[in-house]
Amino acid sequence: MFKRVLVANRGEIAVRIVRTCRDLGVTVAVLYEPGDMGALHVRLADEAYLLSSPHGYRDSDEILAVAKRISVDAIHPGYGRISEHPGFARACEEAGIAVIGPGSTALEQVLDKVGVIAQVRAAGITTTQPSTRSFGPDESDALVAEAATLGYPLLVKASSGGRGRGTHLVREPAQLLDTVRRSSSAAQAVYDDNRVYLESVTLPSRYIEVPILGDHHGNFITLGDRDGSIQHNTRKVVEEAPAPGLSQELREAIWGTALQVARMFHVRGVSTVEFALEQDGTYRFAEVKPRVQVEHMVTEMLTRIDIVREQLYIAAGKPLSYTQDDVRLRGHAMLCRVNAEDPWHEYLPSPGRITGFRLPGGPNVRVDTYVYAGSEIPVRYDSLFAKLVVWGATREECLNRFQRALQEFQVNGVQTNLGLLRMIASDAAFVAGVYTTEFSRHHLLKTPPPSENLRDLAAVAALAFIGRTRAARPVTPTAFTSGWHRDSRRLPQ
Amino acid sequence: MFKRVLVANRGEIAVRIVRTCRDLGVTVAVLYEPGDMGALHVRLADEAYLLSSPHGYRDSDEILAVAKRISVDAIHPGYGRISEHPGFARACEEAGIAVIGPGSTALEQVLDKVGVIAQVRAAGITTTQPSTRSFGPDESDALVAEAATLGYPLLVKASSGGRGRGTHLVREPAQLLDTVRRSSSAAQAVYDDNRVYLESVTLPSRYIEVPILGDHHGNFITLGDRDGSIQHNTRKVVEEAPAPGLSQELREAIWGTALQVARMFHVRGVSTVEFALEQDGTYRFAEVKPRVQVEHMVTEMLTRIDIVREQLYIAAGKPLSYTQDDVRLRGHAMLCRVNAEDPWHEYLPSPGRITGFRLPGGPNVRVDTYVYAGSEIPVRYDSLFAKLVVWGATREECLNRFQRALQEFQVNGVQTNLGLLRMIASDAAFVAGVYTTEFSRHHLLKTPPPSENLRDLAAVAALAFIGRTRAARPVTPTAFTSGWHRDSRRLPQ
Amino acid sequence: MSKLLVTIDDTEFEVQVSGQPDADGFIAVVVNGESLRVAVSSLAAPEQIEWALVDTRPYEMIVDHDLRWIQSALGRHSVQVRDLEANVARPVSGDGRLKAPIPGIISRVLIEIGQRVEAGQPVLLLEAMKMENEIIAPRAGTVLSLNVRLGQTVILHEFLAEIG
Amino acid sequence: MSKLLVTIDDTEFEVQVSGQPDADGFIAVVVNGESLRVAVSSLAAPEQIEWALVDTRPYEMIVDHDLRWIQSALGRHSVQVRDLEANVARPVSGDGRLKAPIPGIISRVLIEIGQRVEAGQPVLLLEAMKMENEIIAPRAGTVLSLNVRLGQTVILHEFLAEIG
Repeated sequence: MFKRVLVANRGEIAVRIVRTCRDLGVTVAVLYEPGDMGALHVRLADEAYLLSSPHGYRDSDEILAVAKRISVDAIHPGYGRISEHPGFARACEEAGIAVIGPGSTALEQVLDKVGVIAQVRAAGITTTQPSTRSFGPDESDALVAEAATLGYPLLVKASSGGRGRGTHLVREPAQLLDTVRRSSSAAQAVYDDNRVYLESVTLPSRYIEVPILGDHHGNFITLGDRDGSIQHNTRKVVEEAPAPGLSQELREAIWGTALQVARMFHVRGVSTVEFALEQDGTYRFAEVKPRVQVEHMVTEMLTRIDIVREQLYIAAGKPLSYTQDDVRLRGHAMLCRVNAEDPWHEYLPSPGRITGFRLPGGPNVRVDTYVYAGSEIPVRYDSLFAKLVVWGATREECLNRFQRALQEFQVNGVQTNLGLLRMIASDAAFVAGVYTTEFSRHHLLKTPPPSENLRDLAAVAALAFIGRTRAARPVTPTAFTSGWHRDSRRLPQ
Repeated sequence: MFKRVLVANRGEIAVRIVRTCRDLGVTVAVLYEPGDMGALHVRLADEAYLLSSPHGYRDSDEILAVAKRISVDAIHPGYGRISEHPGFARACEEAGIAVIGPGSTALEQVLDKVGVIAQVRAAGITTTQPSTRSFGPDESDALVAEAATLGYPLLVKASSGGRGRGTHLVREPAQLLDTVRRSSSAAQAVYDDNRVYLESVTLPSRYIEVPILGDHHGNFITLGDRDGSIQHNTRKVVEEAPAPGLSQELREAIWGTALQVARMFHVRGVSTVEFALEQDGTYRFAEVKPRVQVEHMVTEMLTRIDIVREQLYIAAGKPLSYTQDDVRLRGHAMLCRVNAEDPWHEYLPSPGRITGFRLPGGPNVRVDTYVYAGSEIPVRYDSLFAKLVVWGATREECLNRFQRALQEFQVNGVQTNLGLLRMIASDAAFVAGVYTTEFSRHHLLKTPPPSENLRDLAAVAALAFIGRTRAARPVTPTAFTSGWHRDSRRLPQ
Repeated sequence: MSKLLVTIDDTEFEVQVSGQPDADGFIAVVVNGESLRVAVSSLAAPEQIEWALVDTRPYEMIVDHDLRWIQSALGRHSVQVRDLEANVARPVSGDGRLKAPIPGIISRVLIEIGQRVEAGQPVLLLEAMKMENEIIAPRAGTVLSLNVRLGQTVILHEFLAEIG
Repeated sequence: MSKLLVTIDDTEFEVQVSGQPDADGFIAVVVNGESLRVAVSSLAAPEQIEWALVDTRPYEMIVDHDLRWIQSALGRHSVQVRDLEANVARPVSGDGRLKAPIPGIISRVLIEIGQRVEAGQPVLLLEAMKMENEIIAPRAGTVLSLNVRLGQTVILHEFLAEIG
């Protein structure tokens, strides 16, 4: 096994990897940008190195330079840009440093998403229908023509990169070019590649994911399936495993196809093969994500397997620790992303200091986070700051616990999406397990919550008003606290 | 099932019960003393009732009066005094309110600990050797004579109550009467009964516990075993399951005996049958604890069964949800009690405001607590404020995770035993799993920790000194901050 | 004693609050003629309220800094409070001051002092958490002041510019 | 610049600290002639220090309010610091002031003003977390003042009595 591993990331995924390294007794080094000195991944590491580059965590050259200088055996890039950077993977391989990932060749292949679909389709597997090629954002006429051929609705996706960033749904021709522009500029920012492609989509459908482990010795196993249909701007918000309501026959068919795809591209380590599942039971291969995902926590809760540990073992050349028969998929798990944002205000990001923080607890509840009371959610990074996952022997038990844990989770000082997550967890379609990617959060945000207790809230509001008036008077002239915030902002979607 | 349950306790066990009630969709009412208004069990409950009695949480009459007034179906007393109060249990039964517990008759029986041992012995089971009867604290001559007959070392135990409180080890005759006095006064304070009894003990030995579930229909199952040998003043500090190093044959023999005892006294609900295990493999029945315990979290981690839920189901008259074959004991779990106390200062209690609080996370780590950053650990109650438990597929994996989670757990504002717990988790005997009740923490506290980093700590101490000097100057005259605390206190043991 | 008109979502309540907490920590509040005993975790500022107890009913809650909403376990309720005695409603919009709606970094400045702007015209871009947020002019007028420059980090509610 | 003699457990270190944090947030510290770069989470008070970074080595830590010990992940180290320049060591014991070593409730008062006490004699019982803690006289003398009464709740470090 590795003796020394460098974590090339920050936030909760860096903390997550540090934890597993420590659990394994592996020396763990981390990186930090100047403003991130006291961040949790630094506090918990064995060694911490300052990144001097202005590109910070995104500077693959400096990351590799540090790795060479301090002689680590391996680099774990988590998810995000560095984890999907074939050039970086190849440079590490040439330097004799293992990169936790599928290997540079497989990475290059699966990142060419249009090419992957073509190959998978050539193997006789049903796939989603992509455009014939990728497009630059200025190829308006070609895009409009291609979209007309594919038909609407369709997805605009970044050609590079497997993250939700840059993926947008287009329902009507009028939205196409505006969406392409947004998608392309996000892709440019995240992947340094402004090309996009189009993909035909059938609505309603479901988004089914199959996590896979593969080693250097040709062994591949699945860890069940997940349902990731509930998304916001195509980023998954809530996820559950197993995907509800699938027949065992369909489930096993999907697993089989996923294994076939993973084997086809020799995707080592942990990966996810993702499918669109239509209402008639047709499942179409969509893409391969060749890295750890936020959503893997659901799988960890079902299997009790530490997936980051398996990544390290596999990268070190060990054969899989589990056969397919060893993997026991017990019970049900649900996960959500907790973000510093205000869903009632067009998802306005809300960085800032955490003044109050209380995690839910009890049996079969887990929260992974990089924040704590008194810590800061920085302005510069992603709004995801915690992942909540719960387990139950049955879906019903799991759902009740999910609802309870969400109610218990208290964060003060920044706005969060916890209020919305609570509503999703209580929504009739989610409770019944019959939702699709058309699951709408809009009605949740617009309808006032049911409450027999408005009278009580009025009493509390009155006390808050009096307290505020008292506190506010000495410091701020009234005129200064009024008016400005109404309609004074608009967000780019 | 019950529609409405009253929780008659506070702190982490009250929070724990509230969580399960919410998971089950049962309306949960709680009680609070005036100073406990914002306590977590109150914040998370559906209804909260102020206790006006000066005896607060210990006033069984007021608890029952509230229960009747608000018409609950059941009362969950957690652990502690109210849970071991046969008069309370009987009064509830007469009022038609279910009490989560073994039933008043079984409770009365098992609380007579000398009587229980006699009955168990009569059934042909090897037991510890108690004194022939209980004694008042003033029966000095009789106690000395009885102790001489039993031989030393021996335990002094409270006649009533199953908690660690009031239990003390006596190694030599000279210590006997002083220990009896302390034990008796603790027993008086906790159980309103100052009688004690003596029990012969073989050293070294181990303390093995078998958790049991039993229903109203005569079904009894075990949930494995635990090792509770590491104790402080006979309160368990660290616990693990399964007990390390037992042969499967011995393990199953102990389970069988435990079941036999539980059946003998018709102990419904969750209970624990406890044994002293000697080095030659002789195991002696010691006592029955007829209630949920702090240590049940270890069992929950192995079995993934919510034990509080099973308590409620059983009390509602349901048959057990599990057969013995359904219970899967997978992997290994370790637990510790995290207390607000200073082990380096004779376990001085340390109530106060929590200024910093960060829980460990990652896969298979669980913390149950009633505190959070900004909350108060009150002066009036027990020093236990959190329970940490971790799970691993093997003991080694579990141990590594236990060590890591302990290192990660950060509490500021009060003193805690976390530093000591980290040392226990790294102690050679614990790591090897070959410890007994003679496991000593004293050498851990006296030896300075190993460190190649003293130089670094010196640098930090220098900065702290400078910061302190700067900060202290304007507010406090130097003379005032010095000297007084040295040797100015001594603790009753 | 205070007399307030409190609107929660679309329901109006007349609320009277008298005096200080009693020995148990409750404050007497009368809502639409009904007497309630209310305790809250902080009487200082709305955003410090984390829980409340109304008679025997506990609430976990988050209250907006500007008291525009209250969030309980079930979701977010809009709030409006009017002091019936002061007879002064909360001032309505129309002010030309721009403050930062979130902390962030000024990634583009689209106006200069003295420039004429239309209502709704983008004036600044504020970057936070990998997203750009357009700040638009709340009214037509002239840029009277501009207090930030490109690349500057601003905190929540920081005064950015004024249009008058 | 400060020159200090720092003793950690039984090992002595000569420590020089110069100036303010640099642009990266590190302070230059020389320990036994060796240069280190040190960052700590708070420069205000010892008990606010939660982490430190020494060169590339991160530490989670808790530092005693009175700087008598530092606790790192591995355990608790005793600390003594002497300012070599001020040439004033930390005052040693001998003071007759009694302060509360923990918060608690005065459960027994065993002395009265003017009474003669011996060193080591119990003077007060302080109850906390269901345990009684005996407070004993740090020296022989006369009870000069007694600032608490039976049943009183005292906070940490509260002045209880003085023996002189």
